[in-house]
This record gives sequence, C-alpha cells and structure tokens, in this order.
Amino acid sequence: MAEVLLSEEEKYYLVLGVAQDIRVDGRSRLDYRSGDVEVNTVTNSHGSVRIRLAETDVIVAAKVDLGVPKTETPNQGIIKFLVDCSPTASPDFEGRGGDQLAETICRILSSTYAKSSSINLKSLCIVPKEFCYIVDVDILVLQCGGNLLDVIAMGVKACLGTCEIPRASGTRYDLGKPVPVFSKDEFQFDYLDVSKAPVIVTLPRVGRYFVVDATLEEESCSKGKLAIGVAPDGSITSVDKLGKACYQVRSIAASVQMAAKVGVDVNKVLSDRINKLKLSKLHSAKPWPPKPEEGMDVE
Amino acid sequence: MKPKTIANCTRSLVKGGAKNGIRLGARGIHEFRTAKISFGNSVGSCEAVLLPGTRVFAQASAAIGEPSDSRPGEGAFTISVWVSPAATGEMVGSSEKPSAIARTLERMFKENRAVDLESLCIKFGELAWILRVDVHVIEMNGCLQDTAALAVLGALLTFQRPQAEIDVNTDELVVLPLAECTPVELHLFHLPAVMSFALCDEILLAEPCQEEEDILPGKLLVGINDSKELCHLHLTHPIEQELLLEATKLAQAQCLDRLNMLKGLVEEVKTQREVPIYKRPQGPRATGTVLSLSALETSSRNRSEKKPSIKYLSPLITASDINMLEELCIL
Amino acid sequence: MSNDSDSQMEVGQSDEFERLKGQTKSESLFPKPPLVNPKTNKRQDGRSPKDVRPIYVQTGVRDGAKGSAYVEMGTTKVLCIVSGPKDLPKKMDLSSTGIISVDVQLVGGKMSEKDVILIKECMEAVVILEKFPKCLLEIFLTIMEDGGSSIAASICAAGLALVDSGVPIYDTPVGSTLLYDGKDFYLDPSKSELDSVDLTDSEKNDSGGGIVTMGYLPTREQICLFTMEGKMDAEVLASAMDSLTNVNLKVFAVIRHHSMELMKEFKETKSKVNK
Amino acid sequence: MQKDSQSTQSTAEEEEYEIDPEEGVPVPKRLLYADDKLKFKPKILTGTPCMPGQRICLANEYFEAGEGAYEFGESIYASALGFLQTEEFPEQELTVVSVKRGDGKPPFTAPYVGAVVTCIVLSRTQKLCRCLITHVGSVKLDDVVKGIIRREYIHEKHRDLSEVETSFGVGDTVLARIVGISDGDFIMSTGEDSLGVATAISSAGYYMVPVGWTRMECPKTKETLPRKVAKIVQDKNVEYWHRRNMIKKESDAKPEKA
Amino acid sequence: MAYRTHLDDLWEQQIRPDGRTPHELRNITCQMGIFHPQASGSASFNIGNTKVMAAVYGPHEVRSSQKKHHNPDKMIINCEYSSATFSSNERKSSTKADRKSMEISSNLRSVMEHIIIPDIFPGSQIDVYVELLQDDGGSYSACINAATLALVDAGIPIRDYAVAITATMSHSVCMVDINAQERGQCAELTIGVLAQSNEIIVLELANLLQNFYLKDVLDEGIKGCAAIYKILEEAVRQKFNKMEQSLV
Amino acid sequence: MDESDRSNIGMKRANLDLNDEVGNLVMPGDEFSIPKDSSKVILGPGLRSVIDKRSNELKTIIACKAGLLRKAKPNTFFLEMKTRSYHSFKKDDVLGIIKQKSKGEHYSIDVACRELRAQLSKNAFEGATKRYRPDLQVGDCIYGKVMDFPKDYPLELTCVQPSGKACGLGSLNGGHIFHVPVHFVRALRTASPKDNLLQKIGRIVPCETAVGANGLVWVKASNAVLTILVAQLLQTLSKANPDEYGTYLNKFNSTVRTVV
Repeated sequence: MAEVLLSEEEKYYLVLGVAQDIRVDGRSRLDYRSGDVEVNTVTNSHGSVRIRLAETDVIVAAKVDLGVPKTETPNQGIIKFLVDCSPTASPDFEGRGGDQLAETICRILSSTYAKSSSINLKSLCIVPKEFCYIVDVDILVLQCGGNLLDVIAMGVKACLGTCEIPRASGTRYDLGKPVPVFSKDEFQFDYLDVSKAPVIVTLPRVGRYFVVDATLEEESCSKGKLAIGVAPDGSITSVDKLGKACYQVRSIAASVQMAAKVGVDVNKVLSDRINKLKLSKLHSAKPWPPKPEEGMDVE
Repeated sequence: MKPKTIANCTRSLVKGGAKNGIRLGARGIHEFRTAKISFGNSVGSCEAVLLPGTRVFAQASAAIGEPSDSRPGEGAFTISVWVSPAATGEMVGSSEKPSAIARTLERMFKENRAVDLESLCIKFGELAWILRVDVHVIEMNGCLQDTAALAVLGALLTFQRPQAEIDVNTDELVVLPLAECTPVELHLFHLPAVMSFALCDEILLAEPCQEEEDILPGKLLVGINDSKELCHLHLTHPIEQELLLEATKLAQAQCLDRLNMLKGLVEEVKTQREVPIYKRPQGPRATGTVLSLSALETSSRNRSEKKPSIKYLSPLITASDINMLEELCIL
Repeated sequence: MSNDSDSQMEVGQSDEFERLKGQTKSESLFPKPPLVNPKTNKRQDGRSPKDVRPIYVQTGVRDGAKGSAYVEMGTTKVLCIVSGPKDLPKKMDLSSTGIISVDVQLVGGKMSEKDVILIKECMEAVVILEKFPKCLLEIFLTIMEDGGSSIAASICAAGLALVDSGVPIYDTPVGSTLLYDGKDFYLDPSKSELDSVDLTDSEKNDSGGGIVTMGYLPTREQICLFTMEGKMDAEVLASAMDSLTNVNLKVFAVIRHHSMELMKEFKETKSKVNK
Repeated sequence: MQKDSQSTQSTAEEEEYEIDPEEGVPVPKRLLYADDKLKFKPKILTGTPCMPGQRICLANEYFEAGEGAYEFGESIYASALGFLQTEEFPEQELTVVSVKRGDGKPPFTAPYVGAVVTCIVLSRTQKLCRCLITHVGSVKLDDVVKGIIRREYIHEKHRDLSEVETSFGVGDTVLARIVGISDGDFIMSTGEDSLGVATAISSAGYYMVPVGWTRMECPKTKETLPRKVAKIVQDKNVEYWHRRNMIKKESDAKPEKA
Repeated sequence: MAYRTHLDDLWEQQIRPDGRTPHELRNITCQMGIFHPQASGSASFNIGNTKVMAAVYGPHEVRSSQKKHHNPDKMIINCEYSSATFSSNERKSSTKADRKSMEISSNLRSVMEHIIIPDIFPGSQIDVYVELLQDDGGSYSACINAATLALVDAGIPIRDYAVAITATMSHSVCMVDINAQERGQCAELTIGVLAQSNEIIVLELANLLQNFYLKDVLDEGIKGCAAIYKILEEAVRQKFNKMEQSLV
Repeated sequence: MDESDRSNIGMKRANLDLNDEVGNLVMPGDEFSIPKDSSKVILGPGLRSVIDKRSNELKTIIACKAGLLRKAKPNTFFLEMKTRSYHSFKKDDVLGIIKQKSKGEHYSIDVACRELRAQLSKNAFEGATKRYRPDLQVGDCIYGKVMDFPKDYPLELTCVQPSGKACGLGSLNGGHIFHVPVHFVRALRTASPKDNLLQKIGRIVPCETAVGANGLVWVKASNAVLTILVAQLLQTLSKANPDEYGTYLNKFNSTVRTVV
C-alpha cells in the first residue's frame, strides 16, 4: 500500500515533535487537517460525494437498486460496500496491487455498518421477503495522503446521507403479489437517516502518543493503529487493532476515550455539512441526464 | 525454430526494400496474400490459411443456456482465442497477443452485431442458445487478425443448430432431433473481414509477414463488411489522411473478392451436405424484442416454477439419437 | 420538496403501505431465547454470566509437525499446526524480517477475511520476526467446531503451538471473548448466545450491546489483538476490557499449568537420555 | 547485540524513545542507557523452568540473551519454553543466558547471517551458482531455502582468479557460511579452508575423493575434476553426510543386485 | 412514435437531441495539477458528463515487475486505464484487467510512446494512469486528452500534443463529439491527431460507418481536434501564467 | 520376463552386431554387442556406450536416436538422421545473431535453437586485443565456429581458426539471413562439388552465401531484389524433394532474367 520511506532521523524528528504536541504541519495531536465535501460528482448515480482531506481524495457513489432481501433478515434492506484503489493514488495500486488494502477497508466498513444499529436497515425494505432496496456504495480512492480510513468513513456517511432513495408511493397487487409502484416524478425521493451513523477515528501511535488524522509520514512512523468507530452520541460502534503492534490496556482505554471525544465533534461537523448539502441539492437545478427509472430494473 | 532476434541486415533489407517497392516475400507492395479456406466435417468448423504460413482454425458450437440479465431477449456469443505453443517458439499463454485478436474479433462480430442474436432466443429471459467460437492459431506468420476473422466468418456461415422451441401448452423445452427437422443456420446481418497493413513512412505494405510486422514501425487494421461499411479501425502509428483513405480503398476492393470467394466455398459445402437446409425468412424475429410489463409478469411467474425439462418428441428414441442430439447441442 | 396536495395523496397511499409492512415482524419470525433465565440467574448452558466454559489444552498432538496444539473451549474445538521456516514465495521476496502466513479452516463454513487478518497481525506482533530473516512461518488453524468465541480459542491454540514448536516469541498469547447485551457482560459466550443478540435492530438496543474479543500477553501485560463490534460507551468498554483481562489471566493459568507438565516430561526424557 | 535489542524493541509497543521527566523531550533510549548500566550481578540459578515471556534478569553489560531468550528494555526475557541455562565467559566477565528445552527436540533454527550451512548446488553460471540450503549447523530444515554463492566469494585470497566452473559442479554438497542477504536470497561464501565441496559425484556415478586442495578424483574411472575442496574439520554435518552417503550407496547397490 | 418524428424534424433543422448544432462541442473543463504533491503530473478533463482523471508518475527507475524484458537504453512507458465501478449507467462490479480496459491501456501506451521523446530518460520508467469517473460518450478520446495534459503538467518532454475527439455521420450530417444517447443510433469514430503535424494517430470505430463517408468524418473530426487543442493550450497557458505570477 | 523372450516378442532388440546393421534403420533403445575383435570403436552421434556400474567396463552400446546406421572407414559408427533441430558438435560452423552485449567479456548469441545458449568472447576475432577489437551491435550476424560446449554452460563460439586467421569467420554485414531445416543445411554442406546447389545458384546469380550447421543461411547478392529471390529459392527448395530441384532452378533462372 501507499507508504513513504523515512530515515531513522526523520522519524525521530517527527516523534519528537509529536511528543511536544507540535506536528510537522503545525497541528496539535487532536487537530484535523482542512478538507471539503462536494456533492453530485458523478451524476449518473443516486448519490455521490467527493471528499478531500488535505491530500487524501476519495469519491463515494451510491446506486440504489431493487432486489430481494436476505432470507435471514426478511424485513431489512441491504447495503454493500466496494472499495477500489485507483492507481492514480499511487503506482503500488497498479493492477491488483491495491486489493489487499481495499479488502481490509471494505471489511471494517461493512462490520461497522452491518453489525451495529447505526442505520435503520428496515427503512430500506419495501415489501418484506419480496422487495427491498440494495444500496451499492462504491468507494474510489483517487489519492491517498494518509488517514484514508477516516476519510472514507466520512465520505460514506455523507454519501448515504445525501443519497436519494426513490419513494415507493405504494404497492399494486399483481397476481396476488404486492409490487411496489414508483412515482414517475424523479424529485420524489427520501433520504436515509444517518443521524446514528458512525465515523471512524484512526489513531496511529507515534512514539508514545496517539495522534488524530495522521499524514503518510506519521503513519510510516507507527507500527500499528486503532480504528475506532464513533457514533454521534459518543458511543463506540467498532474497534479494530490494525498492524503488528501491542498496546497496554490503559493506553487502549485512553485512546478510546480520546476517539469518543474527537468523534463526536467530527460527527457534528459532518452532519450539519450534510444538511447544507441536502439544501443545496434541493435548490440545484434538475440533474441531467435523467436517472434510469427504478420501476423497470427488476431482473 | 526461427531465431527470436531480428538481424540488422534483414532490418535494413526490409526497410530499404519497402522504399523501392521490394518485399521479403517477393510480393508487390499492395499485393495481398493468397487465402485458402477449407471446412471440416463437423458443422461450423473452418480453417483459414494465409500463405505463406499463417494458419488459423475456428470451431463454432452452440449449447442451450440462460441469457445474460442485461439482454434477456438475446442469445449469448463468446469468442475465445488460443495461440498454440507450436505456432510461436515459446509459450504465449497469457500474453497480449491472443487477447488483442479476441478484442478485434469481438468488436467486429459482437459489438457490430454481425450475428442475429435475437434469433437465438428460445424463451425470453430464461432459455437461449449460447453460441461460442473457439479460434486456434496453429501457425503464425503475421496477419493473425485477417486470418482469424476469415476463419470465424467461415465457421459461422457453415454452422447449423437443431431447432428448439417451447411447447405452448405444456411449457417445456422441445429439442427436435435432426431427423425430424431441418437444422437452422445462423443469420448474419453482414459479413465483416479485416485487412492489415504495415506502415513505413508514407508507404503501405499490404498484409505483412511476421518479420515485416516486427521491423516496420506501424500497423493499420481496416475492417470492412460486404456492404462496404467500415466495422473496425485500428492504428498504431501516425499516418497521413490520404494514406489512410487509400488503405481503406484497397481494403474494400480486396475484402469484397475475398468474401465472394468465401461465399462460393460455403455454397459448395452446403450443397454437399445431405441434410436439406431450412432457410429462415429474412429479417429479425418477433420473439423477445419488446420488454413489456406482461413479459415481466410471465418471467416472474415462471421464475418461481421449476426449470423446464428437456423432452424429446420422437416416440422411439435410440441412444444414437441422443448422442447425435447432444453432439449438436453441446458440440 | 413537493406541494401539499400530492403529499396528502402520498400519505393516503403510504399508510396502507405501512400496514403491509407491519404484516411481518422479525420477532414473530425468529423468536430469540433470553440470554439468562430470569428465575435462576443462569445462562442457557447453566453457568452464571461471569463463568468461563471448561478449557482443555493439549500440545504435540501431531508428530512430524514442528509444533502443534489442540484447544477446547466448551464446544469450540481448534487444532493448530505450525510449520517452517520455509523459503519465501517468489512474489513476496522483498522483506528483511520473517513473514508469517496464517490459514484458517472453519469446518463446514468459512472464516471471515477480517478475522483471519486480525489473527495474522496478532501473531506478527507476538513472534520475534528478526530471528528468522527471509523465511516464512506457516500457521494452520483448523476450527473443528465453532461453538462461539472461536477467535479467542484460535489465539490460544496458535500460542500453544508456537510454544510447542520453540519458535521465539515475546510472550504466550491468550484470548477471550465477551458479549454485552446493554445490561451486563457475558464472558466467553457460546454460539447460540452470540446468534441470539441482534445488534442491528435499533429499536431494542439503544442501550447498546456488542461483542469484544481481546488477545492478551499476560506477563507483558499487553494487548496483541483487539476487536469490537456493536455499540458501547467508552466507560463500558473500559470495564469490559478489565473483566476480559481477568478472564485471560484465568486462561493463561491453564496454559501455564499445562506447559509446566510438559517441562516435567522434558526432565524425564532428559534423565532417560542420560541413562 | 545492540542492534538486536533495538529491533526487538521496535516490534513491541514501547518505541525506542523514552520521555525525560523534566522537559518531556524524548531521547533515544540507547543514548540514555549507554553509560549508567546497573553494575551488580545477581545470582541466576540454572535449571529453573521458564515460560516464553517470563522475565529472567537484568540486561546489563554482564548479561546477554542467548538462544531461547531475548532482551527488551533493560531486562532479559525467555522466548521459548525450557530450562534456564547460563554460560560464563570469564575473560569478558560476560554471562550468556539461554533457555533450552531438555528433550531431544532440536531448537527452532532458520538460516541467519553468519551460520555455517550445508547446501546442494542446483545450477551454475559464470557469475554465481545457485544452491539449496538443507541444514543450518547440525539441524535439518523442514524445507529447503534458496541461496547463491557469488564468484567473488569462492576463495578468500585471489577473488578474481576463482571460477565457478572449476570450483563447483551441479549436485555437489557444499559447506558454506552465510555472509549476507540480497533481495532475492541468501549470499554464501566458501572463503575459509574448512568450507567448500564436501561430497561430489563423478559422471560415472561414484562419490569422488579429494586429492589435494583443488581436485577430486573418481575412485573407479580415475577421472579427476577441479573442485574447491573443503578441509573437513570434525563436524556433525560431515559425520551426518558420511552416514548419509553410506546409506545412500547401500540403497543404490540394492536394486542392482535384485 | 410521436417522439421519433419530433426528433426527425429537429434533424431537419440540424439540431441534435441535446440541442447542439452538429459542429458544436459539449462544454469542456480541464484542470491541471489536481493531485499536485503526490503525482508528478496530473490533470482532469471533463467534456459534458464524461469525466476523466489522469496521473503521471516518474520518470523513476524501472520497477522489478517489468525489469526482465526490457533493454537498459530504452524507456518504459507504462499505461493503465481503469474505469470506476459507477462510471456507466448500469453498475458493473470490479472492472480490473478485463479485455476492454486492457485493450484501451495498450492503445494508450502506443499513443504515449509516439508523443513522448523516448531517448531523454534512458533506462527509466514513466507511469500514466487514467481513471474514467463517468462515461457519457467519447470516453477514450477524453482519456487521451487528459493523459496529454498530465504529461505536460509533469514536465515530460513531448514532441507534440495528442488530442482526440469523436465524430460521426448520421442523417447525412457530419457531427462531432458524440454523447451516449447518440452513440446508440450512429457510428462513433474516435479520431486523434498530433496537433502540429495533422497526422492521425488514433482511430477507433464503434458501430458501422459507410466507407464512402470516411473522408468527411475525418475532416470533421480533425476540425474538432483543432478546437480541443486550443482549449488544452489555453489551460496550459493559464497554469504557467499562474506560475509566473507566483514566481514574481 | 527376461532378456531373451523380450527380444523374441520384438519389444526390444538386443545383442545386435554393429557391422551387420550398417545401412539399416535403427530404433532408439536398440542394444549392440561390443565387437570382440576390434580393439577400438569410435561412436558418433546417436550411439552411446553404457558402463556397468559394479565392474566398470563396457557393457553394451545403445542407440539413443532413430536413424540409419552408417560406418566410416576406421571403425567409426554413427546414425544418420533427418532432424529439423540443431544438436551442436565441436568444430561446427554456425551462424548466429547477437542477442545482447553484456558488460562482461562475452556477447550472447541467438543460434536459432531453443535449448542452446551460445556466447562469443569479445576477443575471439582475428587480431583482436583488449584495446582493439570489433565492436558489434545487437542484431549483427556472426559466422563462428563452436569451440566447445561444457556440460551445463552456454556453448562457446569463436571467430578465429586455430591458425589465428579468420578464414571467412567473423561478422557478416548486408545481405539477408533466414532459417531452413537442419537436414537441408547438411545436404547443402555435404554435397559433392558437381551437384552442389549453391554453385548452381551461383552460376545464375553471383552471390555470397554462408551456411551454418544450425540451419541459418546468409545470402548476399549484388542488389536487394536478387538477395530476396535467392532467399526465396532456398526456402522453397528446402521444402521440395531433391529431384524437383532442376525445375525450380530453371524457373528461378527465368525470373532472374526478367528482373535483371
């Protein structure tokens, strides 16, 4: 995966700075870099977000499709994640180089969203056991400037938040089977409720301290990191230890506290950003070309 | 085997020769290679030779399967290319050569819809003929695409499949054995062919041999069908517009008489075949063209039911029949 | 969005639609047994929430292998075999330290990629990779029966197998799992218990709930594996970690006892050799 | 050993930096502890059973970690299951602490830089010959490991004169010392006298006997081939190989009688 | 059916379905240095709804994967084209290394080999990566333009700009810059030329085109390429003006 | 089953006599008994001697290829076979193309044979020293002699005769090089002066030729057309059978007349 090689001295310098709470780019340990979110990057999807955090640049696009719910959860919709590391991010991703990284991120995302009550999957169900929405969330990593996981998690939340899910205005009975009916007007859609959706805060340990939103250099100084999913109410939705490092119990506890604190703020910022985006989308002109009509694509 | 590295003397010979209109094979600059086409005993097998020393074999076959979800009203059509190690000195299993040929063939036969796939549909969304063509490069001495295209075309033209249809009242797949029906031919909308040129600044060399292809910088592929429509263009070297137009003219002329030769041969083969051939009426079929809600209902209803089972009509059916049948389906 | 008239029309359609939705409730479809029997404060398999299932460990189960171990935690049965050092495959030639490959076979199923990666990274943190440069150490885990908390059992098995093989390791890793249903902890949960809690439905567990797995290095007091799914508050998580630590120490006691037994055997063999 | 201690640290949680209590500026640990090593020698009773990860004693200039033990921070821990053993070096007043398991099972071994290994020659070109390492010291590896002997590393003295062609033949058994690690595989040298070809098979299929430093001779067809012959010091490897050869000869001889 | 006729009388007034005249391009925005610190050169090229991003890495030393089959006094140019899973209207799961993208990659490489001056960095490697974000017709031509811009941004010496555009002949009208709608009904000829010497370097044809029309279509396309070239040059100008200001 | 009835069934032919079998077709695996009388037998290509392991003296002689058994005057036996691939022997003249010039003392040569690697020392030219030696480029053709081929090494070419003079050996420039089957090459080289093809061709078109034992032929005539024509002729002849040579030559003659 994308890494930078540092000499021992450079690492020492970085670590020393972190210990004094001044990082190379002048941030303190708990500061995020500046970033921005741009909506409707890809017009032929139901919701797409391009999120940039300093050098890290990710496009998240969601496509809603009609499908059959899983048998074990007959009254829930399905959310699928697919991460794709474009070689534009780094030559190491050429060919199948990025698959390892993509796989890991994909697993973490799906476990964060599937195994917790972060999103009410029932709202994605149209007719139990018959029809539900399948939301395909595709993540394309255009550039990797460190702290990829957090950015992707934010992107996913923003994308799901601004994703337009066509409104099933009712059901019609065909041959004794309820079939959803969709309004032809494509401005009738619902938004997913992401008020509980978590963001992920990755904490690499540089020297003896955990830092937030690490750059590639800082990541290369640390053996391992903790990926902690934090819900808006400050509760932890997932913890994963990545990399080959050992931590002491107290340091993990401390880092979880820290992540909870940071995560709440991030969530706040993100969610009112999402609301802004929704408003702007409402005012924005009719997207062109018109999206494919969901009524037809029953296979 | 031939030496892999090209000698400088040969290089200079070819390049110098191209300028004064001399070629290795002692051919004229715009003189195309002579093609030889022969058909195998089994239906839809064709071998095309482009003298000197390029030999490609193509075998068409069809089986009954499910159509793709994106095109439920059509049969499927796949082309796969194998370059045998005997042809080249070393193993080129996964090199770009086979895939390049396959791409060219796909573009010409599949994306330009040379084959009427809708006529291959048996039951909308559920059953269709899966047509596949295996192309084997046996000897190679340049001009692979040209030869392969010829071979595939020959294979498709001489291919026959048994009739298969859905019994209306008992919703079952019925495959008539050849004894009881006339085998159906494929219906081709147009007959494409490719001509390749080697480009050496300001000069076109028609259908170069291997050494010329390796030595000369550029290559131009022109695909033209019998109704004088361009169906494929590929270029790997800067070229003047006039030269390009000239190339297409040459290609058109050559491709027309090559196709005529092919048609003639195909006619002979068909007359030789003892089974009388049932001619489909021209024009696309009505089946499976419209995507209507009623079609949706039926499909959704039938999905719930079990798959249609194969039933043979002939009352007394022998093992040989079954074998023949399977031959024709799985062949 | 849209003007009132058609929105009302909406409502008219959609509540009929709601009724349709309401026809099936997942609870009615799959009734979930309670975690503890409210009368006798015991779990389904008859232990109190804080109890750990009986543990059985054995080493050297496979002759010819460099190291092997077999661990039972209740109904969870894991066999681990360590082999190496091997030559690196061509593609991953560029590494100065050793490389560990972990392969997990789940009988009658497939372990999720994420868990395998977790175990692998845990092992990388435990083994002293500098001791065998440019070589590959293979750890084969076979989960013969998954009775819940299989990752923890796998870690114990792998640790024992490493001890048996004599591969240099920083410490003997042990692992254990904990289930939180929003009220209190259930240590070392069984498969049925894990299935019975549904972390996804948001109506029920606003109080949270989750599964925490922790790999622990007892004498070094470090955590070599940590994963958590579900929804917990930070404080709860901290206390969960404490109780997990205690469990791990219990597990380690078993392993330590077993290896001391091994030592005795060594002594005997040595005395035999001397005679 | 200095390097070793660092590398072991770096994998674990404690990075190689320590916070100085006064101004909280991290200082590399190696600098900090270079001078004020604790000076007393505790008594270590040997034979005590150890679990991996068990702390044994302080790591100062008197104590070093040997086989089955590792240094971390300022103390020595056990890295394998076994009994504690010490080894005294009076002249450097050094004690090497090691943990060995008593039973016959060999300790975990892998090729490392500086080890004497036994390998079989696979192929040879002008520049180098490729080998398969089968034994490290006297321990047989489960799986063979690739290694190469460069032309320059064949002879100690005259490096440019030595030729692969006149030193090794395909199929020879060679004793060599690992001197380094290239990106591909281990680099070995046969510079010392005791290293070189241990056994070679003549074209007629017999084990050749060394005649002099540079030649070996087939006992039957008296053809002699140039080899870089190893002066065999009494070593477990060689005993092993002799044993193996005897067995192999017998097994070869059998089917022809039958 | 009413729909059709409506379209047809649009045709008679020479207005295309999306309201353009036959010789009109969709609106084009291109930007250089989008991945600034990481890639040595990068650019994005949007034409209508077709969005392409390109990044250039290098020249750097030859990666070990390609080391064996290349002689040390030549330069390796390595191209990879990949299209995002959400690029087309119906979503397709991973498109890594399927035939189509492999073909485009190799074509792209042959183009790049012709515009890059090869003997300046002997024994080095240049990576050109192109990512298709959204496909609304003329994606291949957009890729070429983006790649060219990225090369310029990376400061790699090139002989000439390679610019490309799509053109076709439909209803006996030559049209330039086909979008996805029109592609369904008529042929799509992708034409790429070297900007200075009007030599054709790219030719890709989808669907059938009467050989008789080829000349007109080519002329049309070359005109279009000239227009594109102006736009690219403008973008480069702006960038380097900015540079000067920043320097001053 | 033991040796005898195996031979009866005809699965294996053993204890043949070399002198009887001369001129017959010999199959691989056939065993010849050691001729008692003659003290010394020289085995050429296709035959090899088997040494008994325990008492290491000559057991039998085995044919390891299929071909006609031929005998040269002083007790020399070899198999004559019609092969398309090249098996190198010492002192063969071979044509090669320089594959790559490494930093070291050798060019590596492509001798149009898949399993043979060949190399040519940079000093192995007439009057070459460390300072003055011909600098050949990749792709140049060289006409060399096989010096020796060690067991698991590339075979060593040289471009000087033992006398130190290069009699025709060395690098060839201009002309055209192409590949024909090896047996045809052998025919070309072993033909007696009167029915020598090359001379006949030479009478029609004056040209230089170099014929390598490895199946590569190099031709250079006065101009490109003639060169190509000669190359074409040789390639066609290599496929034709000998009694058609005349007609081909006549055809060739007429075409040359038209060209010139």
